[in-house]
Amino acid sequence: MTQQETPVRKVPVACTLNGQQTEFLAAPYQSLLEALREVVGLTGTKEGCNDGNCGACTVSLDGRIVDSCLVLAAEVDGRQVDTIEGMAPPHGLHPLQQAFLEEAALQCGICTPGFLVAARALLEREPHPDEHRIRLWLAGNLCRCTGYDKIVRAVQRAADETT
Amino acid sequence: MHPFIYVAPRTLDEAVAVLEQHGERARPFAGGTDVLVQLRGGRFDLDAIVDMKGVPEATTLELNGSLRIGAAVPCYQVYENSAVAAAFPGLIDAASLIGGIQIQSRASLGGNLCNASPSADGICPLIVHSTVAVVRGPQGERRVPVEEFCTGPGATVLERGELLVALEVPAPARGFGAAYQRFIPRNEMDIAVAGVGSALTLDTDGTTIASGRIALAAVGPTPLFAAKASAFLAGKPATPETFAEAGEIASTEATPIGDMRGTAEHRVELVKVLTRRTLAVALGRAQANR
Amino acid sequence: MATVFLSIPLRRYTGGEASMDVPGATLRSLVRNLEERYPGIAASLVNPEDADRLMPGLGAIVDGEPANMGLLTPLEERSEVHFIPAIAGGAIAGGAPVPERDGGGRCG
Amino acid sequence: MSTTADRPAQEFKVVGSRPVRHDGVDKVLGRAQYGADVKLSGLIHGAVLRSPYAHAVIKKVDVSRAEAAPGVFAAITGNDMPVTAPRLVDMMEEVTNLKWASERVMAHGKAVYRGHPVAAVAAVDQNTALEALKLIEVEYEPLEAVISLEDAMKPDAVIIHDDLVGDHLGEKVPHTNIAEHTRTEFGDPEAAFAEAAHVLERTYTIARAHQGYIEPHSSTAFWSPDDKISVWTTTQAPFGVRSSMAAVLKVPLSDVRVVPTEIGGGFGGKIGLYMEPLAAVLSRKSGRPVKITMDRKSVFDATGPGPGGQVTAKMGVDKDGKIVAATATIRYMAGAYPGSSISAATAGIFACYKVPNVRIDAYDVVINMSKTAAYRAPGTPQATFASESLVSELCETIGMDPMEFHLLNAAEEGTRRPDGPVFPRIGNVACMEAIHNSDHFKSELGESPDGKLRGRGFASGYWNGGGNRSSVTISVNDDGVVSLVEGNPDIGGTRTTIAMQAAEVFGLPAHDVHPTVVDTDSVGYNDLTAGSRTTYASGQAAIEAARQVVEEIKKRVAMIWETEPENVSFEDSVFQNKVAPDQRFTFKEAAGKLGQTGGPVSKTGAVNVRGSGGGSFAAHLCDVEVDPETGKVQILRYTAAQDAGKAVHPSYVEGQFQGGAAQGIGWALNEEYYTSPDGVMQNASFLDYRMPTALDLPMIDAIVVEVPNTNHPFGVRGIGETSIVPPAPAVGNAIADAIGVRMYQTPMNPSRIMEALANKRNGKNGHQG
Repeated sequence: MTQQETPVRKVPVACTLNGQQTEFLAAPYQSLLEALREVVGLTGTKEGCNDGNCGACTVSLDGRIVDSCLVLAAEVDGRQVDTIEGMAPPHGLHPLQQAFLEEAALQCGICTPGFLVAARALLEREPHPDEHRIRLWLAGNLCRCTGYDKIVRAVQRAADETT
Repeated sequence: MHPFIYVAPRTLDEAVAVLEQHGERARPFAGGTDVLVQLRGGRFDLDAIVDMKGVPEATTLELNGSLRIGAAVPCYQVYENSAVAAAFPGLIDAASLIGGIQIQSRASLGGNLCNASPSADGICPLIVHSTVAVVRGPQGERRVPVEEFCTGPGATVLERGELLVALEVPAPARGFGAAYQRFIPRNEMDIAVAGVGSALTLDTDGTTIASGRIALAAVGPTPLFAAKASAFLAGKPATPETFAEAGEIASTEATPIGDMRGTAEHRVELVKVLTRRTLAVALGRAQANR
Repeated sequence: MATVFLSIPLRRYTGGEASMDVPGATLRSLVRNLEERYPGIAASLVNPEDADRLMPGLGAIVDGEPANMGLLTPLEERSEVHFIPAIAGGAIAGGAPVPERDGGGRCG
Repeated sequence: MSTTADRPAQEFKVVGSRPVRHDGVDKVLGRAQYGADVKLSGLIHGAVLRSPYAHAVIKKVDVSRAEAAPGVFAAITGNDMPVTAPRLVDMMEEVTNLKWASERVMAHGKAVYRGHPVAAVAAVDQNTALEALKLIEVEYEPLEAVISLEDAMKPDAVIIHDDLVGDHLGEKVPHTNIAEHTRTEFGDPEAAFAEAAHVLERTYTIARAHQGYIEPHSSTAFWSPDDKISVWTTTQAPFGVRSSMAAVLKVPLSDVRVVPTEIGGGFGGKIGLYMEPLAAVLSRKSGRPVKITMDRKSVFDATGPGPGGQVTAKMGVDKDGKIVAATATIRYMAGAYPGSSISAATAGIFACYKVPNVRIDAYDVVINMSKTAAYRAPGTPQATFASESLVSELCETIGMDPMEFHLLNAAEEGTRRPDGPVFPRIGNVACMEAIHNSDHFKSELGESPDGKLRGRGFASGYWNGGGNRSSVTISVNDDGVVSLVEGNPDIGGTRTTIAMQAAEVFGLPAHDVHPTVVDTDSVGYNDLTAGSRTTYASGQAAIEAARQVVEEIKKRVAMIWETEPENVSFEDSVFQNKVAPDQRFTFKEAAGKLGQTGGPVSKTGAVNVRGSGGGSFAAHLCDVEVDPETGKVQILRYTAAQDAGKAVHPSYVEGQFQGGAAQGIGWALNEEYYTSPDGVMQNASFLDYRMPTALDLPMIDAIVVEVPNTNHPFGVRGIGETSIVPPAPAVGNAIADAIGVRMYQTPMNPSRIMEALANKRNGKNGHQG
C-alpha cells in the first residue's frame, strides 16, 4: 500500500432527498448506497451484490433509476435523490405498493424496495407497458423468491388502476 | 477499498492536470459501473477519481451529420435521442443492451471503450462505424481510430495524464447500414459470450456491397476489427450466401478461449451465426438509407 | 408386534435378516426386545450419552413418519418401524427427526 | 398406521382466503429490518479474512499490524476461538462433528475451502475493517485441492481430513474422503432386470448450485460483561443458532439470546452458523456490538450451496411398461465437511413410482469447497433430474406416452417408498391429472416462426415435509383482537399463514390476529423455518393455542352466565349458552369481559407434530424453444401443479410453486459453480452466476391441488420445497423433445446444447451409461 499525498477527508453533500433538502458528510470513496444506509440512516435501500447486478439498491437520481452501489455519494451534491422511503404519500401507499401487497408480489421482501422504485420509474414514463416491456425494464432487478409472475402482475395492476 | 479523493473538474485542463499528477493512481470516472466494481474487487487501488460529468466536452452529444458522443454521455441519452436513434441504429443496438435500465442510466460508450473489456458491447459498433476516439493529454489532443484504442484486456493506448474526451462517428454514407448483436445465455444482464458488429455500404445499384466492416467481441484479447472478413465483402452481392461466407472468414479471425461464459468452440460458431445475422440486419438498414 | 426393517449395516447383528416382527409399546421397549434377540444391536441404536435418544446419525420412521419423540415414540399393534441413516446435510424430511438441541451448550 | 379415511370436506372462513400479509406494509415501505439494517449504540463493523486457497496449511497468522491500525478495535484468529473435541452432536438440521462445526466458522491450522475464514477484525466502519485485513500476514502452504468426485474417491486420493472415519455400509474406514456409503434395498433388482422387457441405465451429472438469496448473510453480536450474548442475525433457525453458538463458544445455552431479523431469502442456506461466533468473539474483545455482513463473493465462496454430484440410475419395465425394478448410485459432493442430503436423495429418487424391486447406493464425499447446505428439498432435485430424465428416455425407447407411464406406475396410498415407509393418502396421481386436464397440456406446441425448435417436457417430483416442534403464544386484547407470538422467521408470508389458522379457530378476520416473530427468550422452542414445516407445524401450534383460548373464554362466560363451561358452545365466533340460547357473546364482546372474570387470557400451543402426511407431490409441464444455431433455450410456457393438502393462503402457495419452478429452471439452464482446477469459483457474482431475470421467464401457471393431509386438522401440507424438484428434468425433457438429443448434465447451457447437437450430427451419443 503506497502512502498517498492528498489527505482523504469527508466531503459535504447537499441534495434533495425524497423532496427534502438534506446535507451530510460522506467519505469520497463511499457509495451513495452506503451513505444512505450508514450516514443518513435510510436502510430501505438494500445491498444485494454491491456490483450492479441485482438492483436491490435501486434509487432514482434526477428522475432516472440507478444502482446506488455504483454511484458515489459525492456525486449527488446538488442533485435529486428519491428512495423507497419517499415513495408513499403521507399516511398512505403508492398504488404500486398497494398492488404489490394485494398481488402477493413479495415473499422475503428484500428485493421489493428496488423493484418498487424501478417500477415507479417505468409507469411514470410509460403508463401502460405490456408484459414484455415490464419484464425488460425490471431485468436489472433480481428476485429469487417469486419467479417474477406476481411482480409483473402487480405492476400491470397498478398500471391499470392508475388510469 | 483504498481511500481515494473525489475530484470534479470543470475543464479538460483541470482533469488532465489531476490525472497527470497521480498517474496510474487516478482514473477518469463517468458512470462508475466498471471502475467501482474493480476497485472493490481489489483489481487495483486509486488515490483519486476524476469525475468527468462536469466537463462540457465529455458530456455533450452533438449530431451534425456526424455524431460526437462525449466520453461521459450515458447510454440512455444516446438511445433516447430520436435523431441519433434514426441515424445510427447500429450504435443503438449496443447502447440499449449494456446492463439493465439502471446501468444504462450511468454507463457510457466512452467508459465502455476505456474499460477495454474484450467482451465490451459498445466497441464493435463503434469500430464498424469507423469511429475516432478523441484523446486529450498533457501534450494536447490526438485522435485514435477505435479499433486501435484497446491494446489488451483492460489496457488502452492512453498514456499518463491522458483521457478520452469524445467519440466522433462519421456521418453514415448513403446506402450505409450497421448492426450489432451479441449472444448471452440469459436475455439481459449478461456479458457477451460473443458479439459481432457489422456494417456495409451498398453500391448505387443497391444490391452490391461497396464496402463492409465487421468487428468481433469476446473472441480475442480485445474487441477486434475482422480485416479479412471485412475486405471480403467489398464487391460481393448482398446475399445470404455472401453473409454466410463472411461469417466463416470472420470465425477464422477469432481467437477465443473457453471460460465460464462459453466454450471456445461455441464462440467460433457464434461468430459465424452473428456475422450472418448482423449483416442481414445491416443490409435492411442500408436499403432503408438509400 | 411391530414389523422392524433394518438398514444394511444393522443386519450384521441379525445374520443378514432385513426385517422381523418384534413386540414393544414404544421404540425403547422394541429396542430392548431386539437386543434380547440380537445381542449387541442396541449399541448401534441407542445414544451412548442418553439412553432415551437414538444414536446420532440414525433415524427411525414409524408408520411413515419420522419418530419425533425418539425412543419414547409410542408404537401400535401393527406399526412399521424403519431404522435408517439420519439425514445429514440439512434435510429434516425423508425420514430423520430433527435433532434435539437443548443441552448442546454445556460441553465445555 | 396413518388413517386414510376421508373426512367430510371442511368449510373454512379464513383458510383459503387471500388477505394482505401482516408485515406487508413495512416491507413495501422499506421499513422492515433485515440483517444488515441492525443499528445498536456503539456498533462497530467486522470483516473476515478468507483463505485464497481451497486447501492449505496455515503456518502463521499475524494480526498485530491490523490490530494496531487506527480505527481498529479487535482482531481475532483461530487461536481466539474455543477448541472443541471431536464429538458427534445434533446441530441445526444435521448431525455434525462439533470440532468440524467449530473449524468451519474459523480455520484452525488448515484451510479446507476457498473463503475459509482465517482471521477477522472489527473497526469503526466497514472500510476501515476491510483495509485492516490487508495488514494481516498469513503464511500458507498450499496443498493439492480435491474438487471432483473422481479425485476425492480414487484409491490414492489426497485426504482432506486426517480425522475423518468413513462409515461404509457400517464398516468404519479411516483415511478416506468418502464420509458415508449407505444402501437401501427391497426385493431382488438383478433378478427383475433379467426378466424385464426393457432396461435402461444412464449417468447424470448435476452442478453444485447456490440458493441465491438476495440478502447476504449479516450477523451482529454483543457479548455483554455479564457473559450474556445477544445475536441479531438473518437466519432460518434462531433456536438452532442459539444451541450451536453455545456449543461452539462453550457457553451455557441460555446465555445466548438470538434475535431473528427479517430474512431476505434462505431456501435452506441460512440455517448454519457462519459469522455469528466471530462477531461474538470480536465483541468480547472490543466491548462493543459488532456487525459482520458478507459481500456477495463471500456468499458464493464460503456459504453452502446445494451439492453437485453424479447419479447413475437404472430402470426395468415389463412389456406393458410397468416398472419391475430400479437401482441408483448417488454420489454427492458435500464440500469441505460431510453432510450432503444423501438420505433425502435416497428417499426421493423413485418416490413417485411403485418400484417392487429397488436398490439405492449413496455416497457422501468431502471435497475442498465450502460445505454444502440445505437447498430447497435438499438432495432431491439432483436425484430427480436423473430419475425423471431416465423415465422420459425410457418412455421414448418403449414408445409409451410419459403421462400414461406415470399414471400406470404412480405411487399412491399404500405404496412403499423405495427407502421403506408406506405412503398414506397422497396427491401424486391428482397432480398428474391436474396437468393432464390443464389448458397447457391440451394446447398445441405450435411452430416457431424463425426456425427455432420447440419441445414439451413433463416431470414429477416429491418432497416429504417435516413436522416437529413449535410453540405459539396467543393473548387476547380487550378489543377482541389477539396477538400471536411465534418463533419462526417469516421468509415468505408465514406470519400470515400461521395467524390465519388461529383466526379460523376464532372465526375472526385474519387481520384481527396480530402475529409477531420474537427472539429465543420470548417464546417457547421452535424448530427452524425450513423443511416445508412452518405453516404446517407452527400452524398447528397456533391452532392448539387458539383452542385453549376458546376453552378458557368458555369458562369465563360460563361464570357470567352462571352455568358450566360444557354448556357453552363456540361457533362462528359466537359464544352461546346452550341452555339459555339468548345468552350469547361474540368473541369480541367476550374479550372485553376477561378482566373481571379472572384476568388476562394468554395461552401457548406447544406441539411436536408428526411429518407432513406423505409429503407434497408435484407435476410440472414445460415448453421450450431452442435456437439450434446458438444453443439458446427460451422457456415458452410453464405449468406447475402441486398438492397443498389445503392451501391456507393460495397466493403464497402459488408463489412457492412459481418461485421453486424459477429456481429449478435456473439450475437446469445456467446455474453452476464454474471452478478452476485449484478450487476457485470463477463466476462468484450475480453477473456470471446467471440466475433467471424477469425477462427469462414466462408467467408460471400454478395449479393448487388439494388432497387433505390427515395429520393436520385443516388438511394442510407443507409445500415450500417440492416445486424445485421437477423443473430440471421437465426442462431437460422439453429440450430433448425439441432438439432430438438428450442432455445428461446440468446446467444445460448453450455451449452444452451446441455440443450435444454437434455430437448428434456426428452420430455420437452424449450419455455415459
